[in-house]
Amino acid sequence: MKLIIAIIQPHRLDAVREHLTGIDIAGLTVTEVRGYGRQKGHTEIYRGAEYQIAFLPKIKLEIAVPDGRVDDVVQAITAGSRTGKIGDGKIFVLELEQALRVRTGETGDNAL
Amino acid sequence: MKLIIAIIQPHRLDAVREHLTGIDIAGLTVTEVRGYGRQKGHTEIYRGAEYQIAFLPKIKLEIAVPDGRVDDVVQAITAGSRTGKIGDGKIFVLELEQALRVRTGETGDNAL
Amino acid sequence: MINSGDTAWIISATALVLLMTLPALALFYGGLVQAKNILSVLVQCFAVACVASVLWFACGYSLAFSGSGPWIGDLNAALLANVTRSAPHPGTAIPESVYVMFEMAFAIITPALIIGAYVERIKFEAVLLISALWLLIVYVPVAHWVWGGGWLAARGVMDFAGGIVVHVTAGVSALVIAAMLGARHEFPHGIRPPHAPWMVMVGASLLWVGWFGFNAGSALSAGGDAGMALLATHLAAATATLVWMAIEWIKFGKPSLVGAVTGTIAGLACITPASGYVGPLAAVLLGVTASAVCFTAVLLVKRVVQVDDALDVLGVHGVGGAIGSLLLPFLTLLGGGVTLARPVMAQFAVQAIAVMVVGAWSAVATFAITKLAAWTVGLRVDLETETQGLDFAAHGETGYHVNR
Amino acid sequence: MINSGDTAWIISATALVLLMTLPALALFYGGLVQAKNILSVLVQCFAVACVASVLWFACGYSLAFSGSGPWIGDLNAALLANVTRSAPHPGTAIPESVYVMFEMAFAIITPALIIGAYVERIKFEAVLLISALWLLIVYVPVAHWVWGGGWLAARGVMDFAGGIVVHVTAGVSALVIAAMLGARHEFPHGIRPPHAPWMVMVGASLLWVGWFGFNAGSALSAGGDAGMALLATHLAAATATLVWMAIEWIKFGKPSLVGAVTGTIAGLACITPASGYVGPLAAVLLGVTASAVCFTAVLLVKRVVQVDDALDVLGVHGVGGAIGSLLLPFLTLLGGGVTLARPVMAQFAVQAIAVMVVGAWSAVATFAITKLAAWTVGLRVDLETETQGLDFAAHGETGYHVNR
Repeated sequence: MKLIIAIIQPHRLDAVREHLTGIDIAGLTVTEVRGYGRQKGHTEIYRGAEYQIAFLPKIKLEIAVPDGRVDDVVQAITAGSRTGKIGDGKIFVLELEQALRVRTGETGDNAL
Repeated sequence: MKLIIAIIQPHRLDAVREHLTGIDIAGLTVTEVRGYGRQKGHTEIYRGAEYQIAFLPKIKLEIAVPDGRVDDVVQAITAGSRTGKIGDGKIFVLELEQALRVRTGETGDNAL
Repeated sequence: MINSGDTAWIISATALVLLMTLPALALFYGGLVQAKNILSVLVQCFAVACVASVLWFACGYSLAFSGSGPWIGDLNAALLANVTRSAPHPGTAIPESVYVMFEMAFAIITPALIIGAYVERIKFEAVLLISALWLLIVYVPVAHWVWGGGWLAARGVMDFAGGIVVHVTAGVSALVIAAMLGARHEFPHGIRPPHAPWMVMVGASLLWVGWFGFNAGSALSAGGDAGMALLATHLAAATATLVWMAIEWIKFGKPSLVGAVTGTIAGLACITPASGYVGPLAAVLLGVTASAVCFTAVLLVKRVVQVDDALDVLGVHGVGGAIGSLLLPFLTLLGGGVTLARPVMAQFAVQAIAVMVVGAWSAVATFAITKLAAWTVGLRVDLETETQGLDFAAHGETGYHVNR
Repeated sequence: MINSGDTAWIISATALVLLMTLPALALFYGGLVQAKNILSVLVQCFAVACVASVLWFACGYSLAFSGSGPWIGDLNAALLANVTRSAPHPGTAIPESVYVMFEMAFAIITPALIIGAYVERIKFEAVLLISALWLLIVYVPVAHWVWGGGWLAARGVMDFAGGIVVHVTAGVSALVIAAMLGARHEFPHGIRPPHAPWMVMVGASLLWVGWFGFNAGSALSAGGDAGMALLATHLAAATATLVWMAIEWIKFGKPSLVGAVTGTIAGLACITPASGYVGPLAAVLLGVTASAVCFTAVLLVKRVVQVDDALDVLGVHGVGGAIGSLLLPFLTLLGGGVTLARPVMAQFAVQAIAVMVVGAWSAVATFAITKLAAWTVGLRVDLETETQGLDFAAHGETGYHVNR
């Protein structure tokens, strides 16, 4: 199993979710995060003073999938989140050792 | 590649970011989290009633780096976040299997 | 004869008193609860205000202020049928319509004060039923006894703006409802802190401003009595705030915002019955007393009586209103006060009887009303609803959608 | 003779002026600071309001408005002992008690304005000590000079509602305290943006509404002077808002909310001294001037003087009040203005002397007061407290418990 972590633009979340449900991925976790990458933040001006906002709002998605579905999911996230501009985000894939569904006690791929 | 996860004091974030940009680490994700460790929370008193605040505000950093940069990054985070008091935080290092930049499709170290 | 100056002030005062409930009290209480229950508190304040208004129109005003029986008024002014455009309210130079509205704003805030006792666990049906019955069975008779020519008025009780009629009734009833409803399931050790102390401060500030209408408006005219009530009200509030802050600083090591503004409200409740009768020095002394006594009362209710009067309605409002009512005969003797109609101890006796009888009636009647509510609509939400918060469970809404 | 219409309006105006501090100014300032310091700003506003009130009762009112010496009043009205229920304030038709309270609301907001200079780093003990001494040593004498029959009144200075007494004193003193306290440790490049611009707007809106009481109430009667002051006040605020917005749009490419409402306050401060003396066209011109000059002043303080007057008390209030005071003789010549008692340049000379002497006295006295505070209770919190925020460190509370 793999844990896929994606950092995307907040306004692409709905599109990504549609692509994921389109390939029958039904479970994901969303976190409001702030990111700092090649997209360097922005400046806000209040009463003539400039404030550097280094970190911009981003969405972090976490999706656990069986090994065979990693490529599908990465493609779906990419399709939903790419705008071609700086700040589109990144996708990371980590090894996932075990998974368990709390209600039933199922483990492994069955728990995903 | 490795995924470095650090839990730090919120008010040390700017210092940590400065140390990281100082060693040319340009991408990180920040999440507002709450932590519970050896630093046991605090008590707030409202109208004579004591409220135990078990979880204190913390910042979680996530940084994906090539294998060779792990030590640098850990040192930079430590330098930026250490105050010597209980609650300074922790740093974790995980194996990262794959990384992909959404905009360009680059993968591996090039995507970091 | 209608006096336009008096009328201008009492219309303005009415606006200030409505502001005390909507939004002042709602914010004061709303900031003190958890984020998952903020909307339920606001909707309770709104609903209670509207229920009280309609009942006031239907028969509340008439039963309180029409007719002069010792126990209750009559129904001659039911549906406000006899309120004409031009006739002044007897004994004043303001139109009857303005008097009806000014008193309506009092009938709104008094049951709304009780909300502080039962937040975070009560069924909304119970809020509506208890508030409606309470207005008719507790507030209306007591308003008649004290202000409408009833038996306490005949004995010469002094309650300028509602220390007895508003604060003692609400405070005692709050404790009874809280006791019968039972504590929130985390009480006392797992209770969460106020979710928005800044909101509590905004509510307290608007209450303070609105209280100028409450107390100085109770003169029912724009002159020296209103002016002195205004001055006394403000000085009691300011003093009580500083004293509560000092007590916390000494006792807990830090003066808190929530504590400071709680002192403000204690001072305001305490000066309410005395405001038009005493001078500036008396107001300052009453402010000191208010915070010292109410601070202790709040701790006693929580730690000794162990009733979850969640937002301290008895400790702050009930006790504040009672001590102001009891001390006022003595305080008139200081500079700027009115001349008593009888010896000071005789007046004190009248005040004590009024506080005790009104307190007892509030307790007994509220017990009966709450029992009735328990048998009919039920009092409490279930544990799961309580844990998830009333906002979504009871009202289908979420207080904060801040992150998009 | 008490006039009920005048009394009705001044009681209402008093409520509006209290609203300007609690909660308007508190929200205006509270939204501009970081989330970790919001409660400290609110508690500072509350505490300063209460300290000023009690001192006003004790001796402040008496020293400002009782007796007619050139420099300071007397103590005949200390503890407000001689305030009776029925006597009007000399020269007005409102009760003395109402005049005391109306002026008290001014004595509350003036030291509270200074809070904007020292937020996010000052010790709460220093706030209390400096505010108390400042009220007695700066505000009270200046109020006596200008409004209480002192030497500037004798020279015929014109300050309708406090451009000199309120805004120049507070603005100059703010800069002195900010300079002596030192900048916040992140100043100038690491400062965080306002944590809640919406709260700044709510505060500014309530300030605008409250300012109707401040300026139109300063007529001390309900008639033509109050009406023209009301009209001028509003027009200056509206114009200044649009001008500040236009300046930002041109200079930074975007018109911001915080900028717009800062323009509002600059316009209101600027019209304050002139409000009862000028007509509508003058008010609009003053609104234009206010934003143009104050916008520049704010930038100068930050970039050239480099003092961390955190929320721009000098740039917005001090400069606004000064230019309004200096321009008002010329503006009375336009339609709707009063007739000057002396040639326009002679009046300008009086105004200039008043602004300069009051500014100088504010600076010198505030310097001494702040030195005294530094030697006794200390001025600044330590760096760790500043970094973690004053809310928990100084008051034991947290502003937002939304996600818990």
